Amino acid sequence: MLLIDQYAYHNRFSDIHAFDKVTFSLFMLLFSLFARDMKVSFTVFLISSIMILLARIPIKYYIKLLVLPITFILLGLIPLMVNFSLNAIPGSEIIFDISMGKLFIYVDMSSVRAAFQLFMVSIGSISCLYLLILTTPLVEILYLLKKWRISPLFIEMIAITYRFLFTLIETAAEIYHSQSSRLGYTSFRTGLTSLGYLTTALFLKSFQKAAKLHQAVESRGGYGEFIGSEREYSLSLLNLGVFMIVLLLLVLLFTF
Amino acid sequence: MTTPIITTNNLIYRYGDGTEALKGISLTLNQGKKIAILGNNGAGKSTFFLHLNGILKPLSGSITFKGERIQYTKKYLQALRQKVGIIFQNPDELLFSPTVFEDISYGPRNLGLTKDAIERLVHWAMKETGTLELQKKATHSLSIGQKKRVSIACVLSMDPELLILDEPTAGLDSYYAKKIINLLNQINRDGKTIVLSTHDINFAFEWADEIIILHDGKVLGNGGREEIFLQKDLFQKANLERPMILDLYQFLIDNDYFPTQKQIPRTKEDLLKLLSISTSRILKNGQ
Amino acid sequence: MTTPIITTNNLIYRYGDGTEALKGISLTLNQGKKIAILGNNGAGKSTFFLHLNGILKPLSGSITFKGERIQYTKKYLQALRQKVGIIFQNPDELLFSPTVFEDISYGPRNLGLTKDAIERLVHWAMKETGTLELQKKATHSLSIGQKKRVSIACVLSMDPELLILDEPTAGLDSYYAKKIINLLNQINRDGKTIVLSTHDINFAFEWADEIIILHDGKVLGNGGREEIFLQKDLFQKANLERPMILDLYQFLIDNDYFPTQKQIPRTKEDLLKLLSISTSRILKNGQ
Amino acid sequence: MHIAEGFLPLKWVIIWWAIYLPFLFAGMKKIHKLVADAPEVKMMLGLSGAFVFVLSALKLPSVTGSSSHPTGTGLGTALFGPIVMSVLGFIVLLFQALLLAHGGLTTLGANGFSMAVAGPFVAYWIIQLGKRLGLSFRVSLFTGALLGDLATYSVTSFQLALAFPAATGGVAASFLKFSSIFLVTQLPLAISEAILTVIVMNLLFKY
Repeated sequence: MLLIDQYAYHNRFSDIHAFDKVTFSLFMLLFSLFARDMKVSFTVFLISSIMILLARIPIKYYIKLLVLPITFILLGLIPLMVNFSLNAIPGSEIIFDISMGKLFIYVDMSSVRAAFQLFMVSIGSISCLYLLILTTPLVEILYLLKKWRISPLFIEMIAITYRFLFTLIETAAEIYHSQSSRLGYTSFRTGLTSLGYLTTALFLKSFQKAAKLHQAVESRGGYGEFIGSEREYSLSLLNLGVFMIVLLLLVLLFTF
Repeated sequence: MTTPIITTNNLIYRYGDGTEALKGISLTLNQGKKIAILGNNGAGKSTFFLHLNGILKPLSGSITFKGERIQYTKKYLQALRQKVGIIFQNPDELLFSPTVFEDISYGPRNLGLTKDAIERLVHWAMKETGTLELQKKATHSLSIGQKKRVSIACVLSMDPELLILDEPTAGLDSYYAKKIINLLNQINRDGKTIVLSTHDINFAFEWADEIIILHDGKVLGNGGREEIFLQKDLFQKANLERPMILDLYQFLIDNDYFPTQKQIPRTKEDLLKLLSISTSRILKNGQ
Repeated sequence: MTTPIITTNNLIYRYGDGTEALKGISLTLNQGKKIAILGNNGAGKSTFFLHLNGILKPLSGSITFKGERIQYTKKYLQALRQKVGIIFQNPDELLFSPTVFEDISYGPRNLGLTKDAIERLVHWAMKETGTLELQKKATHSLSIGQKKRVSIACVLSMDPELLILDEPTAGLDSYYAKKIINLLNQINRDGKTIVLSTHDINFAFEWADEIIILHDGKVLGNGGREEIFLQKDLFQKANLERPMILDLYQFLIDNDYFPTQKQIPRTKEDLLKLLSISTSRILKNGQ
Repeated sequence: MHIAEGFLPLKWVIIWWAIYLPFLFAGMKKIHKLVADAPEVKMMLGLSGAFVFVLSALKLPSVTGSSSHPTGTGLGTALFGPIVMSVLGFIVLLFQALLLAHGGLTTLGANGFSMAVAGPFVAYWIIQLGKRLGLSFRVSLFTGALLGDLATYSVTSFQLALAFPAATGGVAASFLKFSSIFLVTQLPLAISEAILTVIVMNLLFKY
């Protein structure tokens, strides 16, 4: 249903301890943000992509994911490149300009460069996020949060939400199919009212389900730890080695 | 005389996660018949149903409704869905309106009919399903048996030609199940084709004219009731039980209690009648 | 020798909306038995179950567990719920943890046992239910048949003395249903009492030692399997079908195919065996 | 519209996390109290999180014919209140990042503030104000949901403007550019979502 979740459980790196994967990908992510350097970001992008492919995530799917945030990035980059000015055009290297009365609208080389840099940094960071989410089952992240002493109540809410996301998505899909079969969603008007019915039903069903699950919890000994176990951590020299090499490489790229 | 209402030709469907749910389904559903689809959980029954009114679009293959190939345009699908009604399995999840009347009138309202026409259809559907006196009730206050009947009314109210039901008797006790079966027979007598899926082999054996056996996304068997049920290996392959009545009947024939019948008995009562006749025959011979 | 594990005395329960779900239930559930509760939708089965581990408190009447009257204190209830495990019909309303292992170990962890003891119990429950290889899986990714087995494991892992199952075979095809039935028999052989509700009369007839018939919040019948099933009027009153095998058996006896048996046949196979014997008898007589 | 991973400079990542965290803590404090009084609240909030997630993943029809996803801000606030929403919103954003690759982890602080704090509080205040002015519930709910969405988009524009001030005109000019783009693309959607919110609350009153 949610493909990312399925890949997270079934990839070649799913057995690597989450600590290694989280620290590695977050390190690369933060370093590329800190560096704001094209070379660094590009290298980060290459490393993450290679690892994602090594984890046996289909390349077609990975590319699909990479295209996903493109709308936002484009909507975010255009305003960065297009400038307005009331006076004469400042600076140099103008690529394009029009004037509307007193108002100048222009695109110059420095803002294009800035936009391109931001694009690279963003794509590099996004690939780090994908490396993390495509190889790490959510439960493993919860174990890690538990170890890091994040509020247990908070972790439990996340765990319950995670468990029932899928149930509710299924219910929503069933209702949606049933409504479509009965000619809902054929116009804006019926679409909106049908969605209203669906949302209301879904909300009520979540509450009924919560009441039932409360009975289940009571039947099984009351509210205890939802996440009880954790995964033993043993240092992997291979992982540490890879980490050190990447660290060295990025620092070198950044300083020279 | 059989005219097909729906024909599917080598339907293949794959879900987003890569599982191939339909692996080439070619079938003909005949007009006016009572058709039962058998198969284990995961055989592809529900996925197949969702193709019949165009909710799902096959990866390859085609579907023909009354001789015309289904097109996936908004307009065509709208007309198709009025004629092909699907009743999903879980009425608990599927009734989404606050009151019974609102739910039953949802479909007709979407058809863009006049208020009068809507009311006529809704009234007819409620009368047919015996839900008239429920119409003002809150949907969540209904019993499971009532919910099932209401969900049939919801689809019937669009006056479809073909009714598809996913496990219509699941979760019902035999009393309510019988009521649903009677209702389906009545709808069928009104001239509507009925296709349903069920885990209850005995019910399928008693009720259906035609049987389709799905297994692992493929058609294992498809044909008249007797023709299919007499093939023991089919049932073994599909991991399905055989109807109890049929097993007993065959045992009795094999042991010469009575000769092979033109009409295989469908129910316990049929079988007992046959036995009564043969008993008196044996007794006479004995005298 | 039968010792009661739970006795209920004139239980009355009314829901918030005023419907009286239990109208004076007095029953005895015997230790080590396989007990099936039959009754129509709405007869009060689920409500009755929720009383047995103190989730619901009766309006009046009392419940005795192993000779001791249930108290509704936190401490007492916690101890009781370890001994009386309930498995709800819908696994999505019972399984609430993100992975199978977390779910199965949830109960034992609540018992305050040592880590070793918890691990032993969880391992045993997984082995017993054949869910060992599922333990690392996300609960939401399981099939319905797997979910059913995991929900049994979740309750079994608390090592209860009494297991209560609401419609354990509902929604399952015959293949998975058989797996669950084998599992229940195995758990029963380990010395645990099993109570279940079912709509499948043929299954109850084949499986149970003792039968309870509920109807409209009251007990219509309660006793040994044969004793109950031979009372035709009981089934009529409760709107229930009678087991097919039993009907055939009685017909065959009434028509002198064979004499009344000490053991009423439970399955199709049993009945066919009886018929084979009688066939050869008739044939011999005929010669 | 979530700010994508890697889009904000490190400085602003830290600042927005720092601004958002107090709201998250306040929300958790309230939830702790609710759960202490009634443990079943835990289950309900967990399922509510799942509900808001699914809501935000639904396809919302829009007058312009295009479709996109609702934020769930207005409805969530009407159902759970703004303080609880600051936590539920976080959980939803976290899952959007982890399971849908929508938004990001470093930008979660900024997105959390715009969607789980600014939107819900504005919606809440408007609904309260409407009540005080004696407006009908429908009108104040519609306005609240609409302005809640607009507040979210404005805060997002502001966050981007602060991070990327224009060469000429600085933050103000940049804000103008970002907000006009968001307004054009998101306004039809905000209207649809506000109508949806009213429909749902109407239906809920019928139950």
